[in-house]
Amino acid sequence: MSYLLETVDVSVAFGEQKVINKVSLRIPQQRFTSIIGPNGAGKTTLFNLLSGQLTPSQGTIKYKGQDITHLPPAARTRLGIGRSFQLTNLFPKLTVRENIRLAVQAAQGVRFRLWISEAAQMRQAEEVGRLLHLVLLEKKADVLASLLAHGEKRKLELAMLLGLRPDVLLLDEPTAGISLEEVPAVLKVIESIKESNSCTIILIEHKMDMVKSLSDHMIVLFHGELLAEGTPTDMMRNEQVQSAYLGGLYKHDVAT
Amino acid sequence: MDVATNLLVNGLATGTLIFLLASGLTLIFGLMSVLNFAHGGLFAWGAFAGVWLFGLTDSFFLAIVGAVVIGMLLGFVLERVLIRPVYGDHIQQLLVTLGGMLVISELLKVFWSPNPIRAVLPDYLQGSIELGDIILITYRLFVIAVGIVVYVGLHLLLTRTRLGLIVRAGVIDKEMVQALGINIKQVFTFVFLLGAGMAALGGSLLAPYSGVIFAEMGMQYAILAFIVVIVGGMGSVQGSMIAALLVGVLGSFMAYFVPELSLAVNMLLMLAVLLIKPSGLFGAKG
Amino acid sequence: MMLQLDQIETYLDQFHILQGVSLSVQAGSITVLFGRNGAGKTTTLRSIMGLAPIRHGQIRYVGEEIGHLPTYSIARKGIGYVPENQGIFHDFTVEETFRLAMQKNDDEQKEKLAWMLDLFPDLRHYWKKKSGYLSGGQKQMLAIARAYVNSNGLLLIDEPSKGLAPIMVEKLMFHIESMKQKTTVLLVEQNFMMASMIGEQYYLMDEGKIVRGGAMQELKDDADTRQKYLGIA
Amino acid sequence: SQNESASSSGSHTIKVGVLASLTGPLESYGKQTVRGFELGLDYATEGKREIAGKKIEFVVEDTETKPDVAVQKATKLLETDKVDFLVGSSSSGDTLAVLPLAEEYKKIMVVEPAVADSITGKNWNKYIFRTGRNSSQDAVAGAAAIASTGTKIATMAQDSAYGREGIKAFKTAAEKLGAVIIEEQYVDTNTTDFTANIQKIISAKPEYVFITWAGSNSPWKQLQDMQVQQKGIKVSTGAPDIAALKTMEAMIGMEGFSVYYHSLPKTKMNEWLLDEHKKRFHGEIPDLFTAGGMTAAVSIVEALKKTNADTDSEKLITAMEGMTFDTPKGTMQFRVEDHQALQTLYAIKLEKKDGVDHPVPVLIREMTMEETAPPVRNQK
Amino acid sequence: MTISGLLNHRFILFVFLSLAVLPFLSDSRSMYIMFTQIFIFAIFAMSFDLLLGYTGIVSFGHCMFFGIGAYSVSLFLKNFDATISYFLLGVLVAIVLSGILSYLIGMLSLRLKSHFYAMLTLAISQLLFVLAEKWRSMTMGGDGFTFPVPELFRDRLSFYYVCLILMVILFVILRAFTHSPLGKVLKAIGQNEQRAEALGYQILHYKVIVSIVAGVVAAISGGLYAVMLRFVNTQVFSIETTLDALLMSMIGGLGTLFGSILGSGIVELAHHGLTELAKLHPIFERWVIFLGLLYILVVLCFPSGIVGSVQEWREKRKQRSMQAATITEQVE
Ligand SMILES: Nc1ncnc2c1ncn2[C@@H]1O[C@H](COP(=O)(O)OP(=O)(O)OP(=O)(O)O)[C@@H](O)[C@H]1O
Ligand SMILES: Nc1ncnc2c1ncn2[C@@H]1O[C@H](COP(=O)(O)OP(=O)(O)OP(=O)(O)O)[C@@H](O)[C@H]1O
Ligand SMILES: [Mg+2]
Ligand SMILES: [Mg+2]
Repeated sequence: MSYLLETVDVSVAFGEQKVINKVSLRIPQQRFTSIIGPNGAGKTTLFNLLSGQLTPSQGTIKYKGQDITHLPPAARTRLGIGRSFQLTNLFPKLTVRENIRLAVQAAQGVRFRLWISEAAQMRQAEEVGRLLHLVLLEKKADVLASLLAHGEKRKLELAMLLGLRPDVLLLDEPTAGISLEEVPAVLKVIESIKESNSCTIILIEHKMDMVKSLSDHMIVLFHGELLAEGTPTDMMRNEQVQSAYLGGLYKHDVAT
Repeated sequence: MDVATNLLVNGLATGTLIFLLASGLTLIFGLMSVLNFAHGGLFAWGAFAGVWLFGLTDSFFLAIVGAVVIGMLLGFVLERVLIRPVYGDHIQQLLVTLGGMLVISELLKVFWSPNPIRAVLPDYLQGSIELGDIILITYRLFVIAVGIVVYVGLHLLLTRTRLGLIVRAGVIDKEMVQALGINIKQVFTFVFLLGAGMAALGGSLLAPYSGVIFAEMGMQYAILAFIVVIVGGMGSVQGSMIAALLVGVLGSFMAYFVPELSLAVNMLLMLAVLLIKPSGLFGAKG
Repeated sequence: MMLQLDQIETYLDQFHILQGVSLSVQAGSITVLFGRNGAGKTTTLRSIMGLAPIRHGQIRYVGEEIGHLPTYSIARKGIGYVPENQGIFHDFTVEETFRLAMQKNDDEQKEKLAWMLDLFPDLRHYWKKKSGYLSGGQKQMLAIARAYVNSNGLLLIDEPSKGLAPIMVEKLMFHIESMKQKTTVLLVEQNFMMASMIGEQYYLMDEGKIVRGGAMQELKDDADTRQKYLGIA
Repeated sequence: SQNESASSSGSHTIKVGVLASLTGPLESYGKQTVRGFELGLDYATEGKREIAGKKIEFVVEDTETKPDVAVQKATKLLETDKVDFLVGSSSSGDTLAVLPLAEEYKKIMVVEPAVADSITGKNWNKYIFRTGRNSSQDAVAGAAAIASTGTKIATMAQDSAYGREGIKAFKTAAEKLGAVIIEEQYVDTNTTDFTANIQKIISAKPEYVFITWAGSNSPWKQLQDMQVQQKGIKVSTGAPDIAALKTMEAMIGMEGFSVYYHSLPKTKMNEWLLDEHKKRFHGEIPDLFTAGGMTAAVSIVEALKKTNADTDSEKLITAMEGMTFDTPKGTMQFRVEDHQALQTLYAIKLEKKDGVDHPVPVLIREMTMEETAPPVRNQK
Repeated sequence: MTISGLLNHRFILFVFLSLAVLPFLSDSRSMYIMFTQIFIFAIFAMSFDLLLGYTGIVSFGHCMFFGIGAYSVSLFLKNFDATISYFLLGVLVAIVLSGILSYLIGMLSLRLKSHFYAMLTLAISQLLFVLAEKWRSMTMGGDGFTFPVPELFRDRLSFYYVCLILMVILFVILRAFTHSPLGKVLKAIGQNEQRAEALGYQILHYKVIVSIVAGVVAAISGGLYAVMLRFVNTQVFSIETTLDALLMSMIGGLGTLFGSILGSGIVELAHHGLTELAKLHPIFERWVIFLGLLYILVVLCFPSGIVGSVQEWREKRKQRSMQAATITEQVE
């Protein structure tokens, strides 16, 4: 069968340190994949490779069968690969609304145009409104992004990503710093995307319960290498994974 | 051959002088990343103060020290009144220091008349030594000596102490540095004073070099100093030194062998560096 | 009382963010500050550090009023701060970061550092690496270690578990707990499970005010409150 | 603008607009011109400041040595003050920028002290008269001062329009006198270190090095440092204003030329200038361009006397073409072809005089206006 | 975005209208010239604002385009014939030249970080300065040269209107440009390149586009400037020229376009006023000092320029009312 996203023996090294070492992944359409692994395992770096912030020192990356190893980030985004950043990354002096609008505009393919129809503007506005609602930021719609609290920024980050209507969503710890009380809401957002089957999601997360409930498939990175992959339950049981990543806290999960 | 040696020696001397002019900017622009367009004004003040004080005290040493002090005082005012409100904002620094530049270089005329003024030397620095056909101008040797001292001093200050670290950190994240118990404002003021003082030193040494000083002298050398800092690599003392020497030597050889190009040489040098290694010869980040 | 906030009010430009926050932290204890996004937790810590100056109210640290001191002298009194955004000096190496952080660089600090490096071996491993290149979690470790080495009384930590792998969270909890003999901790945390295990006191913030506070055990028992403000049963 | 000039010529005051750099690098030049002009007016009208019953006034404007400002100010003078004459300006750039206005408004402009040849050359128009000497005259004088058959001369100048023009003219003049130019050095306008250029001159082993220089970062100190004179190379240049002379200690003994120094001309008018200047400006002596300013004023008054205070430009032009008039430097004449005032220049030697804080240009001989006459470069 | 939509700001309309009727109130040509110069520099400053204010590109060499415009127009009018058509030809050539130049520079170097790019442009503009100095046969070097101008422009009044109209047109065009979807992206790039790229916008393309537009507009202003003076010399390539644009756009308020117009006016008028004062009272002989102080005061009092600060102030008020609203909401 053909895979949506595929890496063949990709490696990256910074100096002598091999951060990603011969990693081969195959991500089929519509499957929810999570990547876990200790801090510094190379998860974000892997994302950087997929989204084009980095190019691998060896190996190839295929998207819908096409070799994208050397495409710049912008080009990949236009192919439908959207990614969120682990450390919030916004347009500080624009309002929340404007931030999202830019993503929506990009999704509409309005780039070098000097003029767009009222209708198109309307559509943009609607879409923006929808997203604002989705991530619970309506109240802050006209606040400058720089003035948001951390968690609020995380949500805005997510909204912008969704605004891009990507085929593949790369989520790098989307709920880091989002308050417990609101995590479920964000989860719902992600679930709803999952349900809608509109796109394939790859998630980096350290919140195990969340990962477990969401993912169909789980990939464990360790020191830049593929330690194991499989269904969440298998992974949770996996001895290595427990010792290297989960630690004692999740022992009881194994039992149940 | 002797011609070449001559050009080399004098080029090196000019280079060292340029380094002295640029060293202050290496701190203020290179390290603190303050776009200080008033820097040229500090040169000019150093020059005028030096000449004036030498006239009064007729001790060259006192004159230079005095010039440095005056430069620092001026720097203090600049930092407190102009720079402090606009740290971290290049655009505003630009505007505010441009204003400052106008004010201080016009004030020169108020104090010392708009006419060019002759800058003299004490006898023991007059004249020149001749080795065969090679003419070594005493004063230039003196300048080289001072340059080396300043270089070493600055280098030690930035490597042996935490000062360099603190300033760099302060530029990245002021709040965090303060949260580590460091009075960053004080440190910045200090470093700016140091930079201003060195600018004044450069100016006061520049004066006898060309023998005449004038209120407008600042700007042109300021640009040269900026070039040196960029070419050498932001905040790198070695960088500035090498770049300055390069400018000096290149300048004197160009003027001799390809005079047509000499006016453009500095700009070409900077152009080349920026296109090949934007971070400069000794720049940290690529 | 190690730290006592008394009706502090903080404005961020014209916005009235903290509207009379009072809380107190006992020496050698761990106090946790909960609250939803935008509640004002970070602003509270920033106010204590003098980074978000207070308009009204008092902040007393070991009996001394520090509410109107500049940040650096507050820090010099021995309060360590781990900001929410980690406050990493990106083009500093790990080593440089500590060189900067360790003013006194005396044995005590050296020993503290050694301990931190045992706790976070990655830091030792990447000693000469630019901290900007560290992984998200590694940055978090760096920030905590940096704050710890130059504090002596109180640590303010803003969401430390954020972005840490479970095993790291576990270790971190263990160590924060074991820090207790050495320092006092005021912790802002979203990870209830972790926080509730190590914290003795808790405060609950909402809309810039303290809405609950007391012994952690009460909160553990009080499901409704948890439900209301933390959305967890 | 026709009727305006008519109206003003009908009115009872004659107005002169003086353009000069009163700020910026040429400040002192500008101020000299202005002082001189004022004195000249009083001298020529015996202090009455009126001619044939018409009052004569003047308005000063600062060009800041910026062409655009010069144009603004000139227009203001022509429009708002409705001046009948323009005088100025301190820099060639400013002056050139103003020339077309003189033509547009059909007003006489007396150029002083800007030197660019093109003012009375390519860019000349019939309303332009120049009392100041031009680069070529400097050059011719410079040549006359040192050049004779077989003299080996090297030249050094700034690599600017001024420098190049000056040397070009000097070369022709000097070669006409049989000298040979064996080396030409052009220094960039903003260099500190002239070693290379001086080096070349030394290795060319000339008898003289002739220097054309304007502006402040001067080479004298370095010429001395490099012991040019000890190597038997005589330096020659034009004596500048007093402020700049002060910076020429090193050049004592130099032979060259001078446009004006108060002790050079032996004329009544110059004595009056000296005394009056001291009187009015607390003891200061007139400087390089003070005489020029005075000359400009005198020339205007003389012209008006001839037209009997009629300010119609056409009449004035006919009056002024070929007009001879007395100046602090003796008689001058506006050449018919290009309206350049032919004038005496001085071959001098710089000497130390005790009690004087600058090297003093001492007269060797006067160079007559015929001798220093520059080539005609305009097409009329 | 319709034209009327663009000029909905009453104040802006008012300013333009009063400038249009000004000549009916006074017939002083020196005033015409002063305002003409204000308009010309306003255009120049707007082009600079496009770079700095919107896209965050710092250029210390913007004068290069101004100079190209000035020289190419001057040379055409001098060497051929003083007719409108040659003027237009000159402008056209200038536009093409600066278009190409800015394209090359952009492609070559817009990857450079802020002040590195600034210094690079400085270098290039200085090289052009040197060229103008040395190519005497063509430019007459530093002294420069005068040239005749077309009838229409010789009359100060008609030239006043030519420049005013051009300024307004360019203002409207540029405003439309900055409010267009493309313009929005520029603003985003100005704040966070990496993020904009991650959204799928190719930074370099945008930067090149904007610097071409800016270059072309600057060239036009340069051409007008030369015509106004009927004279050109190397000063058009001097750093001061760039700094003027910088000052004007910053004093007025970066990223507002109209600020540049205001700034140009303020700088010119302040300059004019001070030089007039200099005649009245000796303490103003050193009026440059006061000019410097003015610049300083503007930054300290209006950190984001005059127009900018006014906008922020409005913004603040809006936010405050919003905050109030939300709070009451919560109370209920
Ligand atoms: N640009 C870089 N230069 C040098 N080293 C780098 C660079 N980027 C990442 N690294 C190193 O690569 C390793 C993996 O980093 P990465 O950010 O992928 O970790 P991660 O799996 O995302 O960890 P976390 O869960 O904490 O985010 C880390 O040890 C980091 O120090
Ligand atoms: N500089 C500022 N100007 C105006 N409002 C601000 C500013 N900084 C933060 N705010 C607002 O103040 C409120 C409290 O912010 P704070 O960062 O303290 O929340 P928090 O409790 O830390 O939230 P989180 O859990 O997301 O970090 C938020 O609503 C935020 O939007
Ligand atoms: Mg990561
Ligand atoms: Mg927070």
